[in-house]
Amino acid sequence: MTRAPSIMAKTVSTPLILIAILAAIAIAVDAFGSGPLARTVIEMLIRVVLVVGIWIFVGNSGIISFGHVGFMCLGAYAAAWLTIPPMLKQISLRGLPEFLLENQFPFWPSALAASLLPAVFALILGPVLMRLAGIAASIATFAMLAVINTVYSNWSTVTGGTSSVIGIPTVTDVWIALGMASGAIVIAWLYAISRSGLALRAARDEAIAAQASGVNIERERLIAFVLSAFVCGAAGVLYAHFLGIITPDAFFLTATFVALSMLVVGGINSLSGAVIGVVFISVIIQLLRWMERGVQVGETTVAIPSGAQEIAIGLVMIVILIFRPAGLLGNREIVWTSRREPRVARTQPAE
Amino acid sequence: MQTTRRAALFGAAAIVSAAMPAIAEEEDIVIGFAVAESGFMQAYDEPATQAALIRIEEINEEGGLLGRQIVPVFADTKSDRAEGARAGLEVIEAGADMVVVSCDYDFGAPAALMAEAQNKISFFLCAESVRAGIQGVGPHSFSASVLAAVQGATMAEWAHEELGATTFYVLEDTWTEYNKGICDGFNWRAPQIEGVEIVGRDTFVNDDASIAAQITRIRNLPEPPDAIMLCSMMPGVVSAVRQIRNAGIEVPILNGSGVDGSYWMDAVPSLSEFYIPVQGSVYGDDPNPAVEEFNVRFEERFGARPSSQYAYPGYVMVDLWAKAVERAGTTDAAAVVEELEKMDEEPTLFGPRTFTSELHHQNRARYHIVKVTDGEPAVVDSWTIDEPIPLEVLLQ
Amino acid sequence: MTAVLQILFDALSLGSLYALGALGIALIFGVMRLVNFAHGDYISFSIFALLWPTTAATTILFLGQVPPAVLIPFVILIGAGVSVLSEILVFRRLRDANPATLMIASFALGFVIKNLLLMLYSSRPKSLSILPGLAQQVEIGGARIPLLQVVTVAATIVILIALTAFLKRTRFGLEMRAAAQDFTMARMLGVRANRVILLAFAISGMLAGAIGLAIVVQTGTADINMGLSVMLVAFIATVIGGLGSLYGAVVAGFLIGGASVLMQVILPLDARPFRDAFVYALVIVVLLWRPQGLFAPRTAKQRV
Amino acid sequence: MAEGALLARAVTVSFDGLTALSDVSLSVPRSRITGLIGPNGAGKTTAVNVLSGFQLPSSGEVVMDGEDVTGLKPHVLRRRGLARTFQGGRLFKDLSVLDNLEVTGIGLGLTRREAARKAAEMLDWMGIGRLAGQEAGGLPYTDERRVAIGRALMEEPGYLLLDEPAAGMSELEAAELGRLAQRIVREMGCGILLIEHNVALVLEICEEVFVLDSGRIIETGPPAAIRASETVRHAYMGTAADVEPVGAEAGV
Repeated sequence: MTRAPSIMAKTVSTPLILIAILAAIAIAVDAFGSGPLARTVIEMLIRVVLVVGIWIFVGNSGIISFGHVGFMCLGAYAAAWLTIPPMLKQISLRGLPEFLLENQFPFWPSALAASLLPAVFALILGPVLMRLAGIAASIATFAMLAVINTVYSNWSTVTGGTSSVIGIPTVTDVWIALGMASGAIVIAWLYAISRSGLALRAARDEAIAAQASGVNIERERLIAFVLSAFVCGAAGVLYAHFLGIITPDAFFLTATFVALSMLVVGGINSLSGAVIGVVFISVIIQLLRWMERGVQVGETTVAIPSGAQEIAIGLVMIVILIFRPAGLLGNREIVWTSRREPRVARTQPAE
Repeated sequence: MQTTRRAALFGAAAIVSAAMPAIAEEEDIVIGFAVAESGFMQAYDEPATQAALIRIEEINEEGGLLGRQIVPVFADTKSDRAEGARAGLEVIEAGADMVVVSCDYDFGAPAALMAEAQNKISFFLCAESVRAGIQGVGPHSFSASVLAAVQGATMAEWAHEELGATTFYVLEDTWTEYNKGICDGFNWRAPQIEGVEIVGRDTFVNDDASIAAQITRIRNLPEPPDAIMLCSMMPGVVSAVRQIRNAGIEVPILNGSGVDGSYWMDAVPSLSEFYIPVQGSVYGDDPNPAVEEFNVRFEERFGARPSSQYAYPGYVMVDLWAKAVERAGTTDAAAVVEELEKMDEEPTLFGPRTFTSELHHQNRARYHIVKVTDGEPAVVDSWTIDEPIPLEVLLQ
Repeated sequence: MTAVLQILFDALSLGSLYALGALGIALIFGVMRLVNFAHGDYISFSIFALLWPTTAATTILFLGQVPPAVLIPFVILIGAGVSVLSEILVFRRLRDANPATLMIASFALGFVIKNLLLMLYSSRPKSLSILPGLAQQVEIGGARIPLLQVVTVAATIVILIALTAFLKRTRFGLEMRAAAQDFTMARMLGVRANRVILLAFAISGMLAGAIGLAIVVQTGTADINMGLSVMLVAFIATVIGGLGSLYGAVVAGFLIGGASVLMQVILPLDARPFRDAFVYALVIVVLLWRPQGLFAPRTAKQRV
Repeated sequence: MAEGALLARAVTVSFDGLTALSDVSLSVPRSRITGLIGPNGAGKTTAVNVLSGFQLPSSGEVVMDGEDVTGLKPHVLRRRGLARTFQGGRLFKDLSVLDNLEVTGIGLGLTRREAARKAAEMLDWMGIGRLAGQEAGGLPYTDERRVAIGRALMEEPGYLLLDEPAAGMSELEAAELGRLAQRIVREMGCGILLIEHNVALVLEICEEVFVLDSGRIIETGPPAAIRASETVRHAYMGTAADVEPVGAEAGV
């Protein structure tokens, strides 16, 4: 019998192309860009991690989640607990357990542990939430976000309450961010082509038929939920180590909607959509930002008024959604097609 | 950070704000403003920035600093933290000798941390958290304002001494650290005063649509308190005051400086028995006539009088920093910090200021007390707390 | 006893706001499966329309000074206007889009409205004292209740009765109810979709205006984000009440208001800052208990 | 094992005060085709839902191969060998035809590679291998039905419940479907329950037929007996006028 090429081989071009796009941007900015522009790119890459993390759950399950920025919050604070110098922690976060108060861990082990915290949280809460479907599930995830935000805003001895947590080493640079974004893309791709990913996308289309096909929807949803919590947690870790300072309100409604907007504008059902949505919106924002500063047109400088950038980005999004309701990518994956490949190759969420 | 390789591909637009009034030349002294020109924080950053510009213009008119002109450069934080850090970096790349950051600690810190990482002095425009300085940024960071806790402590002492209040009710808005700071100062000072009793406490959140339940609790006290310490800020504070007064509770309400300004008082018709600590009066009745001269100059320059006392720290900031630079004979950060830390009760237009190597903020300050009667605010007293608030209390 | 009465009124007045908000969101959701996140911005917009655009601290009343007989309808019409306009300019062009796209479009629209207000008025809260006559106390059963609370509750009841009558007695109303129950079926039965949707937007916008008024009379402040918290709670109430059930949305609005006030009363001081966490945890519990909502119409049942 | 059966014993289903099924007992033996007919609204789909775990009966039990399986979740029942199809196909329209079948393989515990191989085999067995790469959402009506049956047949279930598979088909297509059902029984030893509007088809290929009316079994027997039954004729005559109202069978 002839062996069909494996699903991995058939679909691997998608993550590779996406990573290549991000790498190209990172390299170009590193070579030619200014410091502030480099920061813009790092921020974009962190958003890629977040949005791809959200996509793992939302894109495959079809359930819009408002709660994933909450996982980012858990990850960011866990990173802070693990990496802030003990002296600072003993002043501002006195309620932490002894071993955290007295130790400071290096970045990578801490990043892993900090990303695991939201995953564990998702594993505990997930079995309850995953019983819900549709908009009830969305509301429940929003309630989860509100609970996380309220607790972190007021649990002063452990989270510092509404005040900023400071002293987080600022180690996130373009390469770490690029590495993590690539990692997130690979994880998301591996999940998408996994058994669970396929089963969950089937359930997204037709929950009832999926059950009749032997799919345990709650279980598959939970797997996606936990995995996406892990990746969103990693986005939180990156963010904490990027700014060096975090507050609970950085992980609330604005962040949630910005992330969801990028996802929807890119195309909610495809991994490529998640990544391209972030890149596209980030680029538009940067262009508008330059226009706010003024663009030299011949002899005169033309500038749009301060604050017009936000209005413009909203309008751009509306226009895109009107003309491409399924997002820029229209739920397709970017693939490298060679003629010999059979059409069946597509096992990513399809058009 | 890549600070040298720039511009080839992405154009010069990325480097320096176009809002910059003049191109800084080699010999100029540059003050970089990484503050909000749009978004939520804009309304809070703008007045203090304008006041700072007035002081800069004064110095330039008088021949400059160390014989050089001061040139301000700007980058918009867009009221966003990540943008704030980027704005900080931008003004530093534009050659800032000192970086001015957003009024609020949370929004200003990212830019201040950028400055700190490059050993530049940063000044918070009007942050009132102890973290706005050494504790939250590093040894090169200062705040131009006074700690929120001092406001709470001032109100506790003054209300007891001058209003004869002995029973207090504390209503805390848990929305921000500033609010909590006022209450922390009050909670530290009030119990130390002989005979003072806190008869009740409650919390709310700034954006609560209604605080009816909290008010019901106050009204159900066996005796009305002598005063209510209200630790809150805009916009929720207006709503809270209005609801308290509409509920028929007429006892004195004590506040932090955040409610200064008469612009909101239409919301509570014939507001009375309302007390605010201020660094200087915007109402034309400051005991120091120079303050009123400043108000007039401000109006001439920007078309309106300062709307609240929060313009003043901007003026104080440039004033103190320029003095320190003059004394050090250089803009070099280490030398200027050293001079700033030598300042002990350094007189300014808005009261004396002190910096030490432990604290780059005011844990004791002279406050004017503004009393609102029938919607008319007026300075009725001045008060300085007995002793500075200890650092341990502030850091709690 | 008077304490209980007072708490009851506190709960009712907060619940009124949520109920009106939930109704506004449920109406739109019913006819086009849109979770309208711009609703909160309609609320702010209808109030800011009373003010002259200025970024200065002092409020300049634009139409705020006119007598209540003009002011109230004006605000409500502005709410209806911005809502109808958003349907015509944005949502009509997204008829076939999926719910996620619709929702994000509404969010983007809200973002535009909000930032437009920010640019015109700055973020500084604007104070305005309209309908000052409501700032008094009345005595009911020994409890002294702020008149405003009484008026808010009464106005809510009047609005609800009027809307019920409209939905039950008029042809428009019948069409809307049919559409909310089963839009596809209603279309097949000859309901003209665009007209019904437009009407739903108009009523929803009017409710936003009414909420704006209630908030501004209560707080004396117009703030860019003034509609946000009401909108979020209303959104939750819509789901808890049972999507497609207007009646359920209203009841759930009152229930959440009640729960919030009750939490504030019974929680010990140290736990009070965590009030919202308790309220939202309760929301999750209710959803698990009745995933289709408390008053789900039968059509909402999953079909096999 | 081939001699087992799927049984409903005294099943009653009522919701919101409405009784959809009342004391219904029926049996679906292996290696045979059993029919379930009845006028619109008789409760046929509810019966399938009860058997396949989508509807919890108010009382009574479902027994599979001698074991009580009442209340088990649909996916668990599928893993135990009870497959079904749906009115209107319910294919995973965003997935390819091959993936549609693959999902069942995965649901039953296969690896993706394994499931894909078996899915391809199944498509070939059904004679629709050419559809493998097509998107399920764009299939014509009859192909859609075939794919749905193929999806249900993955890993050779013990029982297959077909919910109105011939609806909307021409005489010719229905006959072909009948032959497919007979082939499934012959080659897989599967027990089929065929729920149909097309009474002629049922009477032609079933060995035993249950007639449901207003939630009750009103007649049971071989096709000949059903054909002769007065009760059945009466039940059908009463509603014969409305042969195929749109969507009437959808809800209950």
